[in-house]
Amino acid sequence: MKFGIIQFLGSNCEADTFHVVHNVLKQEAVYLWHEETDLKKVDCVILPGGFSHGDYLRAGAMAARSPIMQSVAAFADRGGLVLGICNGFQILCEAKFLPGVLVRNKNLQFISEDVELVLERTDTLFTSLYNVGQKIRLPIANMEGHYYIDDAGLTSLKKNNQIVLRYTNNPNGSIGDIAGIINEKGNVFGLMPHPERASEKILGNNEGRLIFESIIKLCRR
Amino acid sequence: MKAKIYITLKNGVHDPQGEAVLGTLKHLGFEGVQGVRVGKYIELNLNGVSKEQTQTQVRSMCEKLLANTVIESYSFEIVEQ
Amino acid sequence: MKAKIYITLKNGVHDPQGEAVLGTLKHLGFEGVQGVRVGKYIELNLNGVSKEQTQTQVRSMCEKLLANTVIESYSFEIVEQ
Amino acid sequence: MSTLTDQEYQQVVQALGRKPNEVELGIFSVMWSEHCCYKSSKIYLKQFPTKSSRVLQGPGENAGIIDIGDGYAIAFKMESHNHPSFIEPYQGAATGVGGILRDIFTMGARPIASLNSLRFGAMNHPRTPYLLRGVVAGIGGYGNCMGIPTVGGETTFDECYNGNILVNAFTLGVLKKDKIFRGIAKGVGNPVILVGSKTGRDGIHGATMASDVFDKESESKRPTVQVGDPFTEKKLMEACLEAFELEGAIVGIQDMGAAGFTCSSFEMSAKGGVGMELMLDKIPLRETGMTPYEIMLSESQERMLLIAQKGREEDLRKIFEKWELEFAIVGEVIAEKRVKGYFHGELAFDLPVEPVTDAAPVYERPVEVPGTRFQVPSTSNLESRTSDNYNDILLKLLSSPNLCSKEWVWRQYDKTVGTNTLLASGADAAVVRIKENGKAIAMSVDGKAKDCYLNPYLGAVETVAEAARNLVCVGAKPVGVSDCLNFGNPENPEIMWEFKEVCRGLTDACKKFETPIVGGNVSFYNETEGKNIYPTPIVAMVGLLEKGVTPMTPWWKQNGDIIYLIGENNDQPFDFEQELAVQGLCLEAFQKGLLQSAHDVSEGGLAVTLAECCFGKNSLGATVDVNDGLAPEAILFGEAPSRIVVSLKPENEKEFVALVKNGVTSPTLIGKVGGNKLKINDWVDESIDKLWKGWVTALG
Ligand SMILES: Nc1ncnc2c1ncn2[C@@H]1O[C@H](COP(=O)(O)OP(=O)(O)O)[C@@H](O)[C@H]1O
Ligand SMILES: [Mg+2]
Repeated sequence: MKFGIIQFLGSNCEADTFHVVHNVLKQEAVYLWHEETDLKKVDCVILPGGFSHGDYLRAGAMAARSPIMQSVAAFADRGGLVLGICNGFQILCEAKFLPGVLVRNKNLQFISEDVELVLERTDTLFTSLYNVGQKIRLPIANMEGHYYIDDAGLTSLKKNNQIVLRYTNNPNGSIGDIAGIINEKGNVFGLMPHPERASEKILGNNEGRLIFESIIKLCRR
Repeated sequence: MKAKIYITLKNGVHDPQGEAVLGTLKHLGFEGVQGVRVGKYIELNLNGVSKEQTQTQVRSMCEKLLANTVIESYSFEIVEQ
Repeated sequence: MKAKIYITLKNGVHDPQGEAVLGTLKHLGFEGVQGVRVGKYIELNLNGVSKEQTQTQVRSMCEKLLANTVIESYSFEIVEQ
Repeated sequence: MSTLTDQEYQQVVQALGRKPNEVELGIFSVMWSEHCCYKSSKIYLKQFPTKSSRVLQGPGENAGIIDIGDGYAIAFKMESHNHPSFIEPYQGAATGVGGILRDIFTMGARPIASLNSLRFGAMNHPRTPYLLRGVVAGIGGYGNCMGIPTVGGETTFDECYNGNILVNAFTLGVLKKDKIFRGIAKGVGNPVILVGSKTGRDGIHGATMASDVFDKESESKRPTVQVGDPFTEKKLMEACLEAFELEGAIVGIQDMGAAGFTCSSFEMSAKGGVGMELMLDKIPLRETGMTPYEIMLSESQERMLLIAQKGREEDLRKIFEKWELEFAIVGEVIAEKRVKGYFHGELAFDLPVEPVTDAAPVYERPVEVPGTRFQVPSTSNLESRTSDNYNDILLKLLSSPNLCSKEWVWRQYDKTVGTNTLLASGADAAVVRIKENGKAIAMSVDGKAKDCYLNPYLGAVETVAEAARNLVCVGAKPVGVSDCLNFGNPENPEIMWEFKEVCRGLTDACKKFETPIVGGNVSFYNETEGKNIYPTPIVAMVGLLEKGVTPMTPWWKQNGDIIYLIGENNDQPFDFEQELAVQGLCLEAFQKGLLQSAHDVSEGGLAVTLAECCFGKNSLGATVDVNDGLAPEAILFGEAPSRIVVSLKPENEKEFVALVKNGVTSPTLIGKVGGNKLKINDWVDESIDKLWKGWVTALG
């Protein structure tokens, strides 16, 4: 299976993500430069964490307007898998691949800690190896992790069953305790926690690894 | 030419920064403050030809990048220099 | 009463945000933009008695909290509602 | 503006054989400032041990470098950013982090971890909360954005810092040992290239400000505050690291920190025994109307000066432009040992290199032993007992600003980016793995200012000992040191005496611990309105863990484990042999796999240490019995050095005890892990939950 990891200016988790899919999970991985439009025939595009364009103006705003995002849009339209982690999730919202927006944490501070999450859905392409209701711990590290959507939007997210991950102990004010959502079609997933930082035993936690393995399993079939 | 752009959160959108500022202002003894909303103020220098053309341009910049219209509204003025 | 407060970086103070926004605007094809400065726009609702009194109050809020006067300047208007 | 003394000015005139013009005088002023030329400290820093079989680069470069085997090395350094952080805490701290990161990646290393050491005024001083919030947010703001984890540090409060906080930032990076880059200019005709940000008016006179005391007039002398731009620095870092891969393209490189273009151009020329011809008009400027003086002295951040191999300019340009950075060829290397600057076709300055750099003044300033400072109460005759409710005293200590949990601080630092963090804030030392060779690096920053004030020599020795002990507690072998020496006004003979004594202490201790000092920084003039800070040397020590070794943590692991104290509760002065024996025993026991936990006893004494051991995820308690004839206060709260609390499985006890050699130290069995309370003799008996709450909620 071939992963494409986008490098926006200011991304800083691309190497971590590359390390997990390539060195730990032994998959093919390539970097995709933000100004290119060729997705190099990858099976899954990952928008990594970081501070694209410094998160100046709004988190993810400037990266969402990068040339490569047009190719990613076409790829997603064709049903291609797109995973946005942290800043990647913010970019997916800014680019309107996913509804809502991520705003400043309620306490106005950067929050770096492990959080407990509950899996709301395991019938998605990204979470099939977990169990419904399973609780996992993953690190978060962000300033704008507070998910916001208006009432109508929230109702529709719920109706369409788009909420995949929730915080059990909301750290940042996210509406509906939302930590990760999927698009209606089910091929674009964004989450604030960092599964790539929790994919190796030596780091004290590998509960995030099943996200990548779910994707890989899918492609094997 | 100069554009002065004001970006504010839409009504109803929660503004944690504004709330924190309100809290601190009260704490500092400014009792009369009732509500605070924190937005952005952006100044652009442009070498536009006409005011109208510049207006169209600036609107397009706001729509495409400067504001996230899911939660923000914007307004602007163009000043000839 | 309502106060509209504009907070900008002082002249000469580097504005990385403005520079980054400028870069992206150019990438998006807005060639005419020459300079961008990003500041804050704060709206306050106050139940002030007189305009003068409110003015004094708002100035004091800017000095004490709203602006970081080491690197920022501010200006404001009071609008009676 | 010149900060040269009359005598220094005469020296300049003599060296040049004429009066300097305004730009030249500006150049001399910054290059001969304390901050840049170390004129008051040089003679003492010379004594430091700087070599070992592992040292690849000692002091004198942007960072020190130590060999970690398998063809890899680590580069690390600590720097102060005290004065700017006091003026504008967020930007001051942020640009401090930016500066130290540049120091590491100019050497060719990729930064993988940062730490910081912070000193604020008294908690109840009106400016303290503002400064604390700003500094912490600034450190996080810069490091988080760069994607370099901040994995440890220290934060303490004392009224001596009310008018002069300390912000010391440390970064460590990894590089191939045969790919070290240095700040050197070589090769006549090679182009001099400025990359990164544009040059603005920010920070002019920053270096001279750092060499001046604060007073009421400082306000007006303030240089334009530098605003950090971590986004540009991130791009600059990636571009430099990519450029280093172009075989032979970069001859030398140096970051532009204090004294900006002046410092980098003169220092690089001096190191290479060459000169430079600079075209100041070619420098990309942020503002219009800048003069040669302003251009040469600007401290605009996120810039680098590099010397390329002639012919490779376009290869390099491609990389920097891909990362959307400025790339300007601003001059070339010349054989004549002079730096010349042209502006609008005219010669703006023309100075011989040597007088500006190597001939900078060196002073042996007068020293004077101060009279009695305050007396430390001896633990054997404690009289002023205010309460014998030790539960309350312990709780009070645990929730005091200096001993409480600093989680409020490190929650704001990204600790896990990079996927290398094995141990972050909360443990005795931070540990990151080196993906390249499977080993791991432990790091600790420590300062003991009060001890240094009371006895600068011993205080410095104990600072080094504590740093080493922290590393040993996580299972690492100490291999090197970087330091930041924060002192008051060196023109005050008592301060100079403190400095001299501290340097003597650091020298002796680093020799004993075999941890060469490979880099560091001196910050003098930490004086506000006549009040000097305590002498505050901060030691950043780095240690090595072998392949595949999991670091030790301070927390109890399992009910029924037994607790040993290595070292003694006593009121004896510090003793090197005892310290080395304690550390040696702990490390050996760890390496043999005998330990479940290890935690050093430092501020707050044994009771605080034991409580901290209970604050692991599983909040296990302990029952402890200590009978060594001392008063309860001395046993519970005494701060005798050279002690480590360890826990082990009962079945390992025999082997552990058998490790003791030559009787310098014999560990004492003091208790057992279990329950949800901490009990010490019949003095302390309190629930872990209550102690933990007091400890964890005190700050923030
Ligand atoms: N400014 C800071 N940044 C990051 N971590 C910090 C900071 N201040 C304190 N810490 C962390 O809090 C813990 C306790 O600090 P400290 O009491 O100074 O440790 P020790 O006494 O073992 O040297 C350490 O793990 C340290 O890394
Ligand atoms: Mg310790």
